[in-house]
Amino acid sequence: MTKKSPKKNAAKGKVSSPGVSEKILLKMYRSAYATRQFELKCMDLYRQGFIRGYLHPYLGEEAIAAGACAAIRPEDFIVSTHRGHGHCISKGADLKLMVSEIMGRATGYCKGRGGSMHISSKEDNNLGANGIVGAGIPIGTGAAMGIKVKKSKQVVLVFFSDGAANQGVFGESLNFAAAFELPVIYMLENNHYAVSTPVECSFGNCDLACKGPAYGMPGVCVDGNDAVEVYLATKSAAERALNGEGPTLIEAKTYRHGGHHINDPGLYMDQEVLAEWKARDPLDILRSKIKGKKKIQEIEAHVESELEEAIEFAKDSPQPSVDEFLDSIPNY
Amino acid sequence: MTKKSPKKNAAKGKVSSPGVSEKILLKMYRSAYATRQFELKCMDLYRQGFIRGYLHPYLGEEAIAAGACAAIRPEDFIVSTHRGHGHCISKGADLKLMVSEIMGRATGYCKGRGGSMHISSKEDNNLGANGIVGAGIPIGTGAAMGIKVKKSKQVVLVFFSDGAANQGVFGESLNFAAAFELPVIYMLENNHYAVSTPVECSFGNCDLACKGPAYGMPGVCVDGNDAVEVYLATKSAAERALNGEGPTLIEAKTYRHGGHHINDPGLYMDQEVLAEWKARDPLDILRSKIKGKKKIQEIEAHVESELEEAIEFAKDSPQPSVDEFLDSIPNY
Amino acid sequence: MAEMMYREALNRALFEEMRRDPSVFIMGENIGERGGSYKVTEGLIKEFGPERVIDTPLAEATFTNAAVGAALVGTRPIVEILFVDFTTLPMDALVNQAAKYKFMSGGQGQVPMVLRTQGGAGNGLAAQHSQSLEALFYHIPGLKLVMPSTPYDAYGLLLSAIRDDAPTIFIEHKLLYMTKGEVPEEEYVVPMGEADVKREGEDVTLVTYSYMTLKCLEAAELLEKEGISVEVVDLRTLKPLDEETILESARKTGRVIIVHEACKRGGIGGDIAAMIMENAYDDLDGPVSRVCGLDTPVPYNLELEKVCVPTVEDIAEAVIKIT
Amino acid sequence: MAEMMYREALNRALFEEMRRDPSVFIMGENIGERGGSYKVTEGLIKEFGPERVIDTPLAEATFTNAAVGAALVGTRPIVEILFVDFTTLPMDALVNQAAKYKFMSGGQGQVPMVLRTQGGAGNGLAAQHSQSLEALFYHIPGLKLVMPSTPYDAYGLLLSAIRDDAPTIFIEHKLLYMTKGEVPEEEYVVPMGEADVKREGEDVTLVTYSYMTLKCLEAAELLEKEGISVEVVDLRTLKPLDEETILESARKTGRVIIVHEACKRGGIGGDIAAMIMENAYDDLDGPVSRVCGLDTPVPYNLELEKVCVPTVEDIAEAVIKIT
Ligand SMILES: Cc1ncc(C[n+]2csc(CCOP(=O)(O)OP(=O)(O)O)c2C)c(N)n1
Ligand SMILES: Cc1ncc(C[n+]2csc(CCOP(=O)(O)OP(=O)(O)O)c2C)c(N)n1
Ligand SMILES: [Mg+2]
Ligand SMILES: [Mg+2]
Repeated sequence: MTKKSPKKNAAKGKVSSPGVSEKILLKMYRSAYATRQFELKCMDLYRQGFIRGYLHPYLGEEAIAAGACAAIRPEDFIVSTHRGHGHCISKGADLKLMVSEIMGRATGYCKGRGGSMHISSKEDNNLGANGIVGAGIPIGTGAAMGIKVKKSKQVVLVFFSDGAANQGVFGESLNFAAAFELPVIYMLENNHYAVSTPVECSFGNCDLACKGPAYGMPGVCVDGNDAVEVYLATKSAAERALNGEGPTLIEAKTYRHGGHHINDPGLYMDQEVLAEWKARDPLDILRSKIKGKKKIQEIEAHVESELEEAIEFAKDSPQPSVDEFLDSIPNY
Repeated sequence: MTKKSPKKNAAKGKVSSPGVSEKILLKMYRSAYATRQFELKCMDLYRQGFIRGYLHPYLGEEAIAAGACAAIRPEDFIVSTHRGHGHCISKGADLKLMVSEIMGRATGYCKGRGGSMHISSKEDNNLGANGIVGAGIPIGTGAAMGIKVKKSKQVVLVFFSDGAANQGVFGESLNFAAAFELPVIYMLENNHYAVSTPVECSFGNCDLACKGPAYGMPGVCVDGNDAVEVYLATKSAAERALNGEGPTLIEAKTYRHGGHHINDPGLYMDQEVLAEWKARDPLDILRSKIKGKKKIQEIEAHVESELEEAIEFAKDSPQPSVDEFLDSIPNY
Repeated sequence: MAEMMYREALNRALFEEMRRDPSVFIMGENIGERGGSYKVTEGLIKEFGPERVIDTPLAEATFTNAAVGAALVGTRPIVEILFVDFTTLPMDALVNQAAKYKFMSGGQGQVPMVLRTQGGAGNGLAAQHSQSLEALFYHIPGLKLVMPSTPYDAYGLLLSAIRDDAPTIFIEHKLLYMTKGEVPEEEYVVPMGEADVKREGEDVTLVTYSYMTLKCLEAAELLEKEGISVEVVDLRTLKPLDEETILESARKTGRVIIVHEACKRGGIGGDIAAMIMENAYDDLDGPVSRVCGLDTPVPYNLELEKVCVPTVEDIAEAVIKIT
Repeated sequence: MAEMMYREALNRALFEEMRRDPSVFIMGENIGERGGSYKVTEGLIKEFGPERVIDTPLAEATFTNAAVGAALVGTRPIVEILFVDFTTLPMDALVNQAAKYKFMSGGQGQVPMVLRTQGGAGNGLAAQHSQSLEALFYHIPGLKLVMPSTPYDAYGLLLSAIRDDAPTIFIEHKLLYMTKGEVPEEEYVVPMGEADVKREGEDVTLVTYSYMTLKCLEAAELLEKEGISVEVVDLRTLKPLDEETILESARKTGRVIIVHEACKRGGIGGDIAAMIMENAYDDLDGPVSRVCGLDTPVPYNLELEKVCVPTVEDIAEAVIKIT
């Protein structure tokens, strides 16, 4: 089991990492910045009444999706979670269709039927978010089994967090994937909380990466606030998978910047620890590694206008037709 | 993680083990011998048509139940499996009520409603066998939680086999018990098969004891054909549990002496390996450690007559009354 | 009499029962300091401590099975499953373990546990957080099933459920938590298996339960103005089912509509309709009909969500159609 | 036409579909070398290898969810769950994932998987291996549900199910595996959603499916001798339900009994009875009645087990009672 201390690695993050090109850094930055802005805008939209239901911001965790998705290819699959906007954006989703979906409009990815908790994007090979915590793990495992049956050269990247790692399907899936050497990467976003329950209270052993070896695969622990670390770990896991060597468990340590969902103030969180994590903002860390500061500004400006456009598009989009909906209900 | 090679330990089994009294050895022998004879008689009864449904003999695995149950007290609980006769007998069950139950008679432990796969014995604190592979693990875990709530000084000993260790509730339960430091002992009877599927095919990592530490508890591997090894490991796990130090996982390696159930010839089993294991018969190993050979004969004779009596009793027992059954169906 | 919210009535029942009986304890996700997503367990941990108010890891199958085990050794566990949609995860604990233990053991043991959960649509929570799945438990022998519609019933039935020796599924409705009603200050129990005629009427019987009771009462109010007298039978307990009260009302009015939010196909409405037909056919003026949820997953969009669930207008229309 | 056993017909369907479509594969416990507990998958591994005939670890929740994932990436997985009793374990995969994916994704994706399983009492296997749980799936929108009674239907419907793009629950009956029937040698498909009138009659309609079809046909035979002409409608597919054929028969005979082995309370019989009442009330000569399994877990003892399930005599008596 490879295990790294996140803090230590974070320190060396000042210089551009070997093996990660400026192009990749910028790509990751685009994802992370778009996610950050997307979440902030969605929280506004929620408060303005444009969004209903549950909204789980990915604020503070952006580096994980940005880094991991940059390490796989368009033809590779991801499986997402209830906190899934970052995954969706980083895998290449169209912000217009995303905002529309989260606003429940007919033009959204899921025609307004899914919402934030069920967003998926077929054209990006994003198999979707899930409202059942943990369910994505075996679904992603099965996608990898399907790939093996089809003999296509693809990888599945499964996102989930520490709470999901309490579910039985976590152990079952790791075992299943190891037994069949499936091309799957388990990206455990350890944000230290499942709603208000801290990892220390819900695990008998808080070293989550060590479950990898116990089930027959490498378990790697990285700094989840450092997109480069996540990228490199994912890259080598993807190579392993494509080489038919089987699955990898990656634990990426991070922290939510707020409560569990938009209406949760998260007062139970240790404010000191939170401040420490916020001081290590994944966007800052990534920015510090990018040489072309002008490129950063360009990306930011582009994301902002893209997002504004997306929100306009969504607001102008129609509600789904009730009649069409009623007509579409099948007889089973 | 303590890990011992079963073969190596088996070799030293010739001398009486330190810390295990002759009394305990005899007690274990009684359990193991009674189980052996019970299974052989039940197989006869099955073939004669007295028993229906599934019958999963515990032949070859007797030392595990015998050793483990000798290490706990009457007030401690056990949770059993579909292959549960050995657990039931070793925990002190009345053979009359057992045979009656397996023959479906009104006088059986469960009034003929449970049968072999659901036998339980409240007076012995045997919470019962289970037809759902793996289900006993969380039930036993919960019994330990109940004990903690009641603040009573008891231990729960949960039997299950390798197949059950594939189920999600295995990982969930270990984690749960470790997180709450529950007084529970997980006795993993690794008989190397789940029906016809060998352990090597169903696990990504065949070192099953190592799942203990991964979930936050000791993982011990013992020779399951040596009752003394099982006894000693269980004894110290029970002490740990009673001291409030939490759960232990014990992997006891063993091998079925035949197919999965009475109608399964088990042809898929490696006949050479099977012969090796049969050569290390748990009863022989235990006998070799007992000084009083005459005591052995007494026990055997006593068990045989007890069993004969039990079979007579069961055969003379009435079928459950259909009318009583119909009257007893509640309105929910 | 004090007016209190449904969720407060539940909270009070938990406090009182945990005080009365030290073998009662509760397990669930974020029910401790956080008091549960719907605040039903608020304050419990302060009084009873983390030994009896247990924030579990996110592992529904195990902590529900754990309740079975704990019940078998003499405690009375309450389990909270945040959404009835998630009871799919501990389904084995409910269907194959809790429901069957007493039977399979020939009566040697019993499983006095309560599974509290919450269902229904109405908050834009989409397909996996808006279901009404009571029919699944209704079909499994050995489980009691309670779905109260008022604070009064919620309190009295939760007391009953906790004291009952059978495993009981207790389903709350997310739109009921903030509704208010009178609750006597002294302790009382609402026995399981007794329906409550929430409104008497002569022309049509509405048989319903849980949140739809409120909709039926609203519809009855409306219909009164049109000169139609509607009786509303709130089942409160689905198992045991109070067939007597249902049949009595059916015989009186001769016209029955079953109203529930759950999908129509395979919902308990069919079962009750068939039961009424089998027992009171000659007293009926026409077929028993059903006003139920649409047979579809619940969509996220609020407008679409609305049409999936019976409205007051749907109910009133159905009544008018048969009178 | 060849005569073959039900299990052989299923086996042949699997062989043919796996030959025809390389994206079809099968997962389950001990289905490889061992050929499955009921021999339905016998020989498959020899032809298709362990890549497409996968002996899974004992983890039903994961391998069923895995089928969902595999279906989403373009394969057509078949999952075998040894007993329908164990579908409690992958219940989430079925109810919240497979059934809802197409809907929740707004039609972006679909889940063309088949879950084959087996249910029913009759072998002394007791409470956790003898259930009939189809009502659970019947209630969940998005799942198709098939329960064939003959080798002919089993083959033709399994082909349909595998080719269908909706997730399909395919429930066999343990007492049917060894029954024999004619099966044409050339490939054919039985479309889902079409009931089959297995016997025509004038006086009473029996609506049934799966193993109970055989019992109903036996009862009809007996009753013919008494001068009662019984029509037996074998639903074959429960979802989509062939309401038309049911109603046509109901209108013709005016007397309907629903017969199923599953527990009566909350079984699909109530739903069908209510549907008939709602649609053909005026054509009926009396209430639709139900002959169903007792509302109890199935006991181990064979004599007790027998009384839990409708017998030919029970069915015949019920017919005589209404004629
Ligand atoms: C099976 C299930 N149980 C409970 C919930 C309610 N719930 C939603 S999110 C959540 C916490 C999840 O924690 P984690 O997996 O760590 O994800 P995070 O929110 O930290 O991203 C819970 C308990 C759920 N949606 N599904
Ligand atoms: C949940 C579940 N899945 C499948 C089965 C069918 N089955 C009965 S015993 C068994 C094998 C169990 O293997 P293991 O846990 O190793 O126990 P052993 O038979 O070796 O004692 C299987 C698959 C079952 N009873 N329950
Ligand atoms: Mg988390
Ligand atoms: Mg085994």
